[in-house]
Amino acid sequence: MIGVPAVVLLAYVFIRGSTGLRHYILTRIGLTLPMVFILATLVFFIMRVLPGDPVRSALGPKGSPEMIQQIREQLGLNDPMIVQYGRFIGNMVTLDFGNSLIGGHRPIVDEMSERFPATLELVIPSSILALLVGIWGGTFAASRRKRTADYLWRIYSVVIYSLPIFWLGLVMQLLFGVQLKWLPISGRIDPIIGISIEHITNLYAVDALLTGNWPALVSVMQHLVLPTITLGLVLSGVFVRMTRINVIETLQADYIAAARARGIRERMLVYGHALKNAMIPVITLIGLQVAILLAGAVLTETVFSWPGMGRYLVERISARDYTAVQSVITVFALLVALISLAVDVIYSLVDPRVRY
Amino acid sequence: MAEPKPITNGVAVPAADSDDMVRVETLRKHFPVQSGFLASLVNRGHIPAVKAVDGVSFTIRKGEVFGLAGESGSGKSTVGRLILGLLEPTEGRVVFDGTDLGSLAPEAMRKMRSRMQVIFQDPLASLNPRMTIGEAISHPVRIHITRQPEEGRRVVNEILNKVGLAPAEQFYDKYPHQISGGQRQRVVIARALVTAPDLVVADEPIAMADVSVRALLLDLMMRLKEELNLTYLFITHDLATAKYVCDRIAIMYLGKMCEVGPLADVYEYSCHPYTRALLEAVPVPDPRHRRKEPMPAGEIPSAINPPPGCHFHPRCPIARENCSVDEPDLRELRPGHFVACHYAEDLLK
Amino acid sequence: MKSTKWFLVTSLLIVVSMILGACGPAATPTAAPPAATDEPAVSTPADTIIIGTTDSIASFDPADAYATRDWEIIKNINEGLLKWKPGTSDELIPALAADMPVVSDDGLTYTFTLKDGIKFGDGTDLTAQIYADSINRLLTVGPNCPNGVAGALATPYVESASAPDAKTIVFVLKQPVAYFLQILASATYTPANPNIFPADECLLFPEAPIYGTGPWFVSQYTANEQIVFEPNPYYTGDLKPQVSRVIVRQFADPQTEALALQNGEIDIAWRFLGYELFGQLKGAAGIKAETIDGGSIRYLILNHTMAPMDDPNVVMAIAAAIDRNEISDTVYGGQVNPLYSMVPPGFLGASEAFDDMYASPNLDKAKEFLAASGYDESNPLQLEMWYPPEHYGAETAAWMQVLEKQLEATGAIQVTLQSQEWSTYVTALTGGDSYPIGVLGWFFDYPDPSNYLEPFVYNGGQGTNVSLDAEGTPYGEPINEKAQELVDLLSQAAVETDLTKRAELYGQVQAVYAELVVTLPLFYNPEYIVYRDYIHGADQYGTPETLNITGTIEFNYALLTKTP
Amino acid sequence: MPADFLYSVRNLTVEYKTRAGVVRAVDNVSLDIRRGEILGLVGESGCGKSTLGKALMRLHTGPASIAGGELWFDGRDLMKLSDREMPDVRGAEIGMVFQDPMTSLNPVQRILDHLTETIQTHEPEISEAAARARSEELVERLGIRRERLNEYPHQMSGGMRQRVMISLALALRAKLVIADEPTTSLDVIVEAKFLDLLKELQKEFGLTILLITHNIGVVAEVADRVAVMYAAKMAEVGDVKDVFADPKHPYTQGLLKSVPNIRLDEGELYKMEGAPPNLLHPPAGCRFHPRCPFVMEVCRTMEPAFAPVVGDHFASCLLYQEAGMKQESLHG
Repeated sequence: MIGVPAVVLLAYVFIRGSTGLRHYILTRIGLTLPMVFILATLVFFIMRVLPGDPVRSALGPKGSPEMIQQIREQLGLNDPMIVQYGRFIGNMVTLDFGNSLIGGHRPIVDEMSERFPATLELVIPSSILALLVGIWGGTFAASRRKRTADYLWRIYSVVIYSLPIFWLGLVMQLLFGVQLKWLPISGRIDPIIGISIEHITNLYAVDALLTGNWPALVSVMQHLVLPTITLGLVLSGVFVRMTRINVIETLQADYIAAARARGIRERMLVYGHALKNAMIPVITLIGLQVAILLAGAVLTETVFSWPGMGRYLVERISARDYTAVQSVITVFALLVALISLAVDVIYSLVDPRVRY
Repeated sequence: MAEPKPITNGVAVPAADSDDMVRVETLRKHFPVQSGFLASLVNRGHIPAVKAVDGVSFTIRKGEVFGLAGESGSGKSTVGRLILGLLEPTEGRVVFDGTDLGSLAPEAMRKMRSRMQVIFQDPLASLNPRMTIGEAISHPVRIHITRQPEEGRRVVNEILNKVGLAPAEQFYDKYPHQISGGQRQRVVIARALVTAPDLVVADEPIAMADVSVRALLLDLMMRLKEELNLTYLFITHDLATAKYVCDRIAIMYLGKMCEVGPLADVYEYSCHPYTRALLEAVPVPDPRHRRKEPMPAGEIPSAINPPPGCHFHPRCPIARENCSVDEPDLRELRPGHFVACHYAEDLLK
Repeated sequence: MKSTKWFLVTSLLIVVSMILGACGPAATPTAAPPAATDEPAVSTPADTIIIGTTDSIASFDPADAYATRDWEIIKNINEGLLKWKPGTSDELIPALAADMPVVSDDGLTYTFTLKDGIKFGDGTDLTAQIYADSINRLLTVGPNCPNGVAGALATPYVESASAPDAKTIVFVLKQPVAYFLQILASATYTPANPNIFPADECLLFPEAPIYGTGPWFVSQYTANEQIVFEPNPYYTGDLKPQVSRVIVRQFADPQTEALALQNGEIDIAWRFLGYELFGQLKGAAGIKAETIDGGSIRYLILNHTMAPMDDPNVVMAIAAAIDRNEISDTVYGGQVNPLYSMVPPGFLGASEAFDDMYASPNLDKAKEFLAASGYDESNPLQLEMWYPPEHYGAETAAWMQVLEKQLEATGAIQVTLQSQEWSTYVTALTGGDSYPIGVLGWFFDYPDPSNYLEPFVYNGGQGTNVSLDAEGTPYGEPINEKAQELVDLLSQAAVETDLTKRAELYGQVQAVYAELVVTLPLFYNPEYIVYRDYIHGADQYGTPETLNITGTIEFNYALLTKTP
Repeated sequence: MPADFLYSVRNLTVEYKTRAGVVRAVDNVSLDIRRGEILGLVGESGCGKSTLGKALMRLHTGPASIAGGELWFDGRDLMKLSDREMPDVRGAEIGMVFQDPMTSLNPVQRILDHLTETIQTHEPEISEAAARARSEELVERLGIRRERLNEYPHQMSGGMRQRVMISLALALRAKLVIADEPTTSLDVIVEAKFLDLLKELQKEFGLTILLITHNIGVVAEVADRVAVMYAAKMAEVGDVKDVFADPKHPYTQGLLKSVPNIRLDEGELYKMEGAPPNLLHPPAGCRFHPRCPFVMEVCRTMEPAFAPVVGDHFASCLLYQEAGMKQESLHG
């Protein structure tokens, strides 16, 4: 489920790619694992250094000392730190992340498999929207450099980037929901249609497609519109700026002048030659944006009551749900490593100068 | 070590001599193509490497201008950096005025550095754009000469005047972008010479300068050599310019030395087909003497997998069968004139 | 170039389909035309009521659940032997029991008779044996469950339960408990369906459908999203569901919940909207907003074993200096009620002991107390006050500042306000040796005055420490004579079965409590409920014009009707 | 325009807008390029020779613009073409080879795509396969194996890349190829081979080549005629043998003498004093006067005309224009 596209891409490249590339992928994976291990260890200890305690904070004023002791005992929080650490690492290795320390004490794997698809379902179309708007807008602005369209896009990128997500989301909700009454403003799907959805991948759009549940698909799309636009637009600001700068820089390259000297038309120079080259640094940025994307997702998920991963992490950090936080961060780290590897591989596919 | 002593790979190691400023002994520098901790673990034993310098020996005598010429990729600049101690040799050693640089502790090496200076090709790249000319030159002065500001300023002004940036006061507070390219290269020369070094490695020092300025810069360098009693290692791809400054010259091809000797000998009686081609290729500024001879086929191969035997054999007009097998030694064909070619005698005729 | 084209085409497809989705036919069959301005964008079908909440469910298991939200849900799927009469918080009526119980003279044995024909929603007969097994499961399995309600509400009181015949259930208590029936009416004592909940372990999240003995069963739930209730076909009680489906949707943020109500995505916005959003929604077109008196109180924890709180003069000075009305008026627009005893009005024996004793605000008296301990303007008392910035609503900081001003008005106290994020805050405060004074909230487990007093007097991990832990004493070692008196009175009241005597005892308890200033009650919060005007309460328990929610005790969805 | 001129530049002025002011990088320059010749355009950096080369194709963008002049190419004034018509001339009728073949090829485009794109831009009716066939034929003629068409620029050596650049310039059988410092980044042997190639192409296709370079030796090696620029002005134009044998302009005289010659056994190089002027504030009169060894009083105020000295040998120097002035030859 997690990072499926990246895994598919890597698997494909691994099978079809050159020995060098295969070697490179293995090397990178080999380097990733110890990195994730170190990170997981750090998170383990940092969480325990933080003041506050999962049991106390869940019970609030209600827990008697005996009760707290009993629950701590059950959760293994009274074991020596090293025993807890060993158990944590053991769990990681078997990809069984253990149980949450708060609320229902559900298996983290269950909780993540509900939350992660929600985030993916939000983040994927948002990224696509951000990329479409960002790349097209940036390129268009670059091709109209120092003309009105350029200034408008630059203003757009600054304004949109500095807009707080919760504010933009609220405006969207008020405008397209409460005022214009076009769209729903909360949740992933209409609650009643939601009853009919079969939970296969937990990506509702995919599940609806797989089961041919068209009303559900329509509902999912309707619910996606506002959060996607909110997150996508906010993210697009950076892409507009990055693309614009890179396209402008590329347009000044010698090979563009050389192509112009061959009579290649301006449109082709911009969209055919400059854009493809400018995309190379932008692709790197996309990889780096993953963290920002997740941060943006936290806010978007909150505003639109989207039961995703970002909110989950925030909730669990404040509740000191050690196992949940450790697991989520480990999974995030793996995901970021995976995506950055995928980005590097894409990089090598786009840029023929990069070969492994 | 009084006698020339052949070593395994067939490169003669010159005898030690107190007149030697620099002695380079079977120097090698291989740059691994892949790097990284894990990659080196995985590839242990057979890491592909660029053999930038692959067994080079020569001496630079005190007070001479020793030219090092070759095309890009021949390894000439790498030799310069190895001599300066900017790179660690993979093999072999560099002896500077009797001291093996490899044996020096970092502090001793730092001291030794003040005795050798470098002038690079691009003056704009070698000057900090946010540092005035006076500051740029004061820097080595403070490290190696004096910490007193007044004294330091006097020393800087003196060298500025010496390199023709007069009146010095007028240039002291200027930034690199405020002066012309030729003047910038003079600043670089001044900075190199202010510590009164023994050896100056000039790596294509005039390649970026305009034609009308080149002669002035060369003249300046030669004048300062006499005044300050310098030794030059003059690295260049321009054999025409080398002719005007070098006492001896070495020609490199793919990390190896083809030919070395007194400049006049090498130019007049070049005994290596590559040297010949190189000399022939230099365009002559005279339309009455246009070149007729064809150039060697192909281009310089990769230094990762150089051809076996004589590296030049695939392009050589006189190559015979054994050239692709036997690597020619550098041998003394005429007094002081060494050539690495099995059939050099044929060219002597 | 080709791959770029494909990328463009696919992404365009996605965007286009999203736009089509947005413009396509509305999701629900009874969608209102978007023309009328007062009509919400989305409207829920006539036979379905959707309730929004920001609270999440932690357990469906009666032997484990210990959160208000969990109890609300369990009480909608399950009925116990007794229940609160809807719309009241002081009248218990039989539910599964045919009648009120027979109590033995020693107050240790309670005998119930089951109604005829009670079935779980899946058709299983509820026998007395199943009920007794369920209670014994609570006693044995319960203590090992993560949310651990049993340790609080079962094991301290009940020795065992048994079923002498198919209709009779007998509870044997460990000691007489005056408020046992109040406890018994909680979700904890409802029967667990043996086909769903295993006998030997707790099961927090059984697979839907979850059938109980109540008016509804959970036909489906999606974690973090929604719980779907449908009428229990075998329910024979009087709380007949009025609609064919109730959906409880979970929101991440009360702001979104409020907007969703305005947008018509939900019919009712329930816990926890908060004072500010309630104010915003009140008066909006097509929306009704009500407050419900609640049992949720705010009070200050005073750590009696820590300087300067170990000085009785200091705590009494604080009690005398504060002005509860000012908090209500300036921060809550008069929506919260001042609280002059830990026991809120309406509960048995509730008094206004703090008002009687200190008549606060009374600055002169406060100055006297402070002077007695040598604090005056030249030597002011340095006081560090702590609060969590978010946990009790964003208004907390505002009224903490009001308190700061009030205390400093004595001229002999200098307050330093400190805030700390909840998890750290609550751990430090209840640990009892880090913060001298801090704010907390409390909501009862069972509606009885004892639940508002005992936890703070006996060392319940509150950080008050008037009765320290000690070997061999069930209630700890009181720190002084007054504390000893308090402990004695409380334990007496706990077993007194005569209501008048009991009320009298609690009156005395509250007086001593106020004198000691064990904790300092500030105000009690109403609950806020906002709903669309086509939602009504059932008329069988009063006027249909309001929802008849006794939010303090239970919110039964069967009371709701929907008439457009 | 006379028929044997392929390209005639008349009074061309190109200006750059900079923060400090307007710089005339090419200042009222006229030049004829004859059909089938190799014309060497030499000068030091900043003299305006590259700007002139770009202006011939109206390639300037951004801060640079053609401020005036006529560009007669093959019978029509390119200045009169619209911005939409210019691309049809570029690549198809005039080809250009740039200094750095590494940066002049699109790094993410295969060599083949460079060629077919160029061909298909100008001749849209040509099929992919036909364009490919034509490209293969062309590059093989230029000494590149056809398999290498599938490579990316970075996979080729500098010399090969420069051949690719030539093939791009010739893909549509351009009449004129402007080669801007084509050998500067090449090693001498590669440079020599590239120059051989240029000469072959000139002979075989009757190609006209404007060879812009700072390397006097290169001009001497291949050019038929030579034009010398100094400080945005044309200093001297003439047959290469005439100019090298008997340079008229003192700048050309100094320049030729300061070039190291590997053949001649001469002692020292001529050292020209001073540096080229800052074009923001060019000197009044003759721009070379501050460095000129034969400077006369009149040179400081009067701008020389660009006029014939002997036959087709032009120079802009007052030594030949002031009545009664005798030329003091530096030769001999």
